[in-house]
Amino acid sequence: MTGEFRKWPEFSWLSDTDTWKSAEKITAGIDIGTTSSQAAVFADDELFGYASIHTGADFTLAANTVIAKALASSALSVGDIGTIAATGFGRRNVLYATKTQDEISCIAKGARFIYGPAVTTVLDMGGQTTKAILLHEWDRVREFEVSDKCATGMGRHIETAAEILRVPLTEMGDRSLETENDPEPVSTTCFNFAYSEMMSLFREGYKEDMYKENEVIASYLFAVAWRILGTVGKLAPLDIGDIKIKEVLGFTGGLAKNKGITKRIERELNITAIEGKHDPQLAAAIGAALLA
Amino acid sequence: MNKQRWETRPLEIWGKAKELRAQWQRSINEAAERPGAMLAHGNTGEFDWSIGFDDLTVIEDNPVGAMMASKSDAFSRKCRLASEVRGWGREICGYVQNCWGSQFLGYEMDDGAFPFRDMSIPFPDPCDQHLKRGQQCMDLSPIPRWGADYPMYLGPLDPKREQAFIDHTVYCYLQIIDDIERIFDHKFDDEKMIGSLNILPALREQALRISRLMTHTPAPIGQKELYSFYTLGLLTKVDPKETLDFWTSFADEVQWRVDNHIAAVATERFRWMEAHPSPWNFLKYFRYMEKYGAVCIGSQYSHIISGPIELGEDGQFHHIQRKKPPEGQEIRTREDAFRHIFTEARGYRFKDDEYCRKWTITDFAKGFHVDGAIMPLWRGGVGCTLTRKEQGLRLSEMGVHVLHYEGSQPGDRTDLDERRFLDQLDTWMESLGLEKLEA
Amino acid sequence: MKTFKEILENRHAYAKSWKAKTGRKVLGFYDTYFPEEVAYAAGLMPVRILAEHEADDVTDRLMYGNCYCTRDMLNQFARGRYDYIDGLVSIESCQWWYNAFDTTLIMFPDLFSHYLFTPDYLDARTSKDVMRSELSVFAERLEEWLGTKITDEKLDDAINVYNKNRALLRRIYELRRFDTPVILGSETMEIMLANQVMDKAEANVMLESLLSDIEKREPYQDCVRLMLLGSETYDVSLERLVESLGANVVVDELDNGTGCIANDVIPLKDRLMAIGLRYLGKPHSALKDSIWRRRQERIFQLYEDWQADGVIIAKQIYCHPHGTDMYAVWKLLRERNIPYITFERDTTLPQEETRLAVEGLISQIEPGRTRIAGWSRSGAKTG
Amino acid sequence: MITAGVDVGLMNTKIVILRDKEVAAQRTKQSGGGGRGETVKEIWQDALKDAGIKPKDISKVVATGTGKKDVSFADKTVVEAVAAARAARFLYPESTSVVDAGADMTHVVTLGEGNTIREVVMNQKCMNGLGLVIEVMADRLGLTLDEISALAPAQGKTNPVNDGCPVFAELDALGLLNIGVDRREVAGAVTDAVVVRLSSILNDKIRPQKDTTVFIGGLAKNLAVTERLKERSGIHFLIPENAEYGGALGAAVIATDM
Repeated sequence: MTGEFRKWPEFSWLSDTDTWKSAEKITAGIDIGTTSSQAAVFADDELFGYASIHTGADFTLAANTVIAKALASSALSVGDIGTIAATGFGRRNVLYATKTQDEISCIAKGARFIYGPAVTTVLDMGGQTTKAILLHEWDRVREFEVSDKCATGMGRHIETAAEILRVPLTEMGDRSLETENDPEPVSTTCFNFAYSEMMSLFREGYKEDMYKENEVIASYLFAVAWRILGTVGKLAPLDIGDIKIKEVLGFTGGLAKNKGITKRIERELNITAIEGKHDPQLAAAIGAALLA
Repeated sequence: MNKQRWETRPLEIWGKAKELRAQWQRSINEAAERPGAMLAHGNTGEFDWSIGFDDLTVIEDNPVGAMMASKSDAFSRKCRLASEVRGWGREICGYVQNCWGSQFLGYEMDDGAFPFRDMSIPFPDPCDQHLKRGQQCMDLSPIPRWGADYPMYLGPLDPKREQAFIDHTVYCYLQIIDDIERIFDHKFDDEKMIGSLNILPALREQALRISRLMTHTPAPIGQKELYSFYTLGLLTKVDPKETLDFWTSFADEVQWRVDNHIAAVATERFRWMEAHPSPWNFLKYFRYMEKYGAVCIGSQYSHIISGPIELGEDGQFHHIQRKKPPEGQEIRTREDAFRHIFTEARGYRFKDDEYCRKWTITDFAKGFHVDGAIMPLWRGGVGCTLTRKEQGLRLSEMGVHVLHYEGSQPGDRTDLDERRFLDQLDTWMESLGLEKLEA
Repeated sequence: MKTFKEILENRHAYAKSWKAKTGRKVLGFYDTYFPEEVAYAAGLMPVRILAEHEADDVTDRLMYGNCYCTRDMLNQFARGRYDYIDGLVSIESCQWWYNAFDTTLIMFPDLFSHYLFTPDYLDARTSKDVMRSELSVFAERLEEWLGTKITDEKLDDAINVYNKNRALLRRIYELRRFDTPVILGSETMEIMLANQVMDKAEANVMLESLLSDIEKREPYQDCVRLMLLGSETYDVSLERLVESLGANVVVDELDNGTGCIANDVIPLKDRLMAIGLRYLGKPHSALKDSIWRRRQERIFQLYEDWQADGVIIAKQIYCHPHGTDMYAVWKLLRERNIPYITFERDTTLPQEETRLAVEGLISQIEPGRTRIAGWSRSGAKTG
Repeated sequence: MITAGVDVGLMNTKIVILRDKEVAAQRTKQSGGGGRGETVKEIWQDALKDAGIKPKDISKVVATGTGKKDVSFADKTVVEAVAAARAARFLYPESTSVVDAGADMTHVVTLGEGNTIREVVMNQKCMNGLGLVIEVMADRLGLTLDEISALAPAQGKTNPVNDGCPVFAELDALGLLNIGVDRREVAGAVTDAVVVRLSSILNDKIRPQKDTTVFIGGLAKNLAVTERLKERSGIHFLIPENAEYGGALGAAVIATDM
């Protein structure tokens, strides 16, 4: 395993103004996930800077790096930030945080910031956990569902799958959509079964006419999408009928950028998710900053 | 290497079987539409309710779920998702999830409306999931529902315990009949029911003939044929007389095949048994094994149509008759009839329940002269998986080569890694020094 | 050993020293439907087999698909943790338990064993007759094994001890109904678990002194009150996690919680019938609630009586009784607008994953409430 | 006589060329996914070059491993268990069983008389990819496989991770990292879980004998695994020098029979 295929681009942004100097309130939200870490800094409820990095093996290091990246060349330092809220799997490692905040509230708040007040169903798909949140028109959580234990580590396992397949992670989604018909998904029970079955698809030998690699990826990502449907479908299902969710749907989390997953979920739910104004991976960090 | 080639030819009884099956399907479809007809969830293994109640059709969720699994992966997957999001665990049997998932969706595979059941008749079985599955059809509409037990214990037959169990079961069944008469205004036909008591034993007699014939080398028919026919006796006794005739001519044909050395697999050189079929959409593993000259002679599951059987000292299978109803006692009332049924049933339950399963399997392996056994392990379905590993060890000890593979359940392909399974079959065969005789 | 917690943590040592002290035998059992009174009357100490976690490389040989609890029960027997058990009894209940029981007997064929059929259909007219018949068969087997007679006096004594035990435990649960309870969820569950592996007469003495102590305690502050449902639990890690987030589990609907203390044996001339009726009348477990869905209404009643704010459903992975019963629980909770979360447990409780869900639930109930990890703030004792 | 064995595993392809039953060359390279067939050809060329021979010099090529059907130049394919069995008997004529554990499946083969096999146990799906579990964990923790191999057995009570399921094990491992447990200790806990699983496979049917059991495959090179497994199971494994080439060697030996 070389680690070259599972890479996804880190990113950061910084406002070119210096509004923070006159701001009454500067807040930051730090989301330390198992796979990626994000930071978002707000000056008077206006986005000032953000960053997203790989978490790696050291959560504390990730927490320190991500805020440094978000503040980048600005003169703003951690000490200038009034409140810093930490969230996510590794939140206890954000030693400079002034408070902690639960993930569900952060994602809900962040999704409203990214997608506007219209969004009612938020589907957050991260490295570790999938969360489906039903929101009231004001930002209060009406109901939420968290993926079960067998489904944990979805994002991380897709990284592993990329490594085994030797296909760059960032290409998987698009390539999976290049197949004509979606093949039956591999096992949806857990990701260990899923990628072992995915690799089994190559057992009969790789031949152009038999298993196009794209179909294998499609079969795998379909299983991932199907598993996520099991989580989002639990938000108030009907007594009788197909799975329906309350429109409008917004995706957040790192997997929101994988079209192979989002398109399949949209297809099965017969719904089109809305476009946001910011990177969906930032939702929890933004929410934490806004709640700080 | 065995160069022997036996003659093979298709079964002639096939046409008749298809006809009977279609007839059963029609009867269910009609039952839903006929005025005054009642549709019940339940099972007809020991006692077919429609014999006493003309207008009552009993459907079990197992065959419904199995049919879905064999016909459409996509639809049954959708059904399972529908039940999962409503709170069903993923460890639940695929048959149940398919059938009741379809109820949650409100439609069936062909887009027709799901036929809601009018009542739920108990489904006693040692498997825990049978116990609770009758609840699903009453959750969406408050239909009548009854209970019953599957009493069991360990150790030798104990007349005192037996008596309480039989009284209990008979009472539960009589209560159901009383209630159906009261609620649905249908009269139960005692005479017809008493008159039908000999049908099941007669059917079992014919089926036992087939089981015995299958101990021959070459095996006259294989597991696949057994599966195709066994629902015709167990679940679909539309016309008991006709079913019996069918099984009689079936047994006759098998006898003819044995006499003329007609084989199920031309190159038979390895005989194997199994515990359960793979998911129903993947029965091609039988064909795959034939490439190695391997024939499946059945399973306890498919030979159950013969009723409870055990290997006698003569090396032949016999019905277990540990507890026979007293001879000469006249059966006058429905209570007598039920007592008769359950007394007889109690006798053999000890041979097919989970307690004995791991012991009787060695009898089975010996009687059918098997070289190997496939013991699937299901993640969903308690009753199907309980003691499988122990059975494997026991068979292993007696020199039978055992292969375990994993999946969810025959009604659920989720966890069956098809290619890995075929790979395991290759490993199994090649490690025994057998190579494919054909590509 | 002074506290229930210590007894729970050293339960094997407790049982061994009890045996040494009394010279009597210990009988292992699995499910709370097991009529302990009869065994107690025969002079045995019934000890419930509890799962814990130990590295397991033996059960795969014999089991597949089991929940972790039943695997671990077999694992513990295989590793000799239960070497002091003289007999083992199983009842008609979950098949995985049956599997653990049956397979243990293959490993230890010389153990005294009995299978007692408690009807799954609890409410038929003839259910009580089956139960009565099974109890007398069981009593006879015990008499034969131990060479004693189970007299009516001994049964009366057992009934009294067990009724008293249940009444004392109900008092503890009653204390949790207050807005500012004097006892936490984790402490209660420790008592419940320890009680199941103890001599009940001794437990009663301890419970009485404990009750007089805790009623004098400073109460805990008011906080989010949660109810716990689901598969049987064998440790208090979940309750502790909830407490660390500033909430409290105030009531449960577990077979080894309220389910086993809700009703008493009502004395009748026919003692065995009286005991049988108590077990038939016990709140239905998820598995045995197989007809008219009584369990859900009971859940709601407990929820209201204990003024819970939300529900945690913790199911064991591969626990099929709860896998089939969950539908109706979810439906009820949803219809009555009760916030709830569901998650699956296995050998280990993943702290952060579980924390995420529980914290989400707490914040759904009380949005905007700032929390600092630890009981110190919202759960601190007043004064 | 020159023969070759090609073992196409989940992560790596291994090739062994035998000249008169002596290893003339051996090669390994990472391979995976749909492009596996091409990678196999590349490494085949490299191995030929190492041995200083041309394809026509080779009398037979036998392929094994999960990707055996991707070896376009193979004369025959054999299943992994058969290749492992032959390798064990070739290396240690007195051996009675062989454990083959790599990135993908684990096989425990009980050997019979001569080249026959008494029993094969394949791992259950929940224990699939034990080698992969360690690779993924190493990648995650930023440790090399050599560093994991060099881990000393844990002293005293440590934080265990779930030993029933690799997904849960990973989850628990992350939980340990989160509370600041040293990453070597985390790696040790995951290794322990893998060892418990391996031990469980050893216990599955016929238990391998103490002194005559061969251990091959990628995991056999990991000292942390083999030492801990030895301690847990009491089996003193016979581990060949180039254990990861076991499958390829067995295939090459089989080719000499053809």
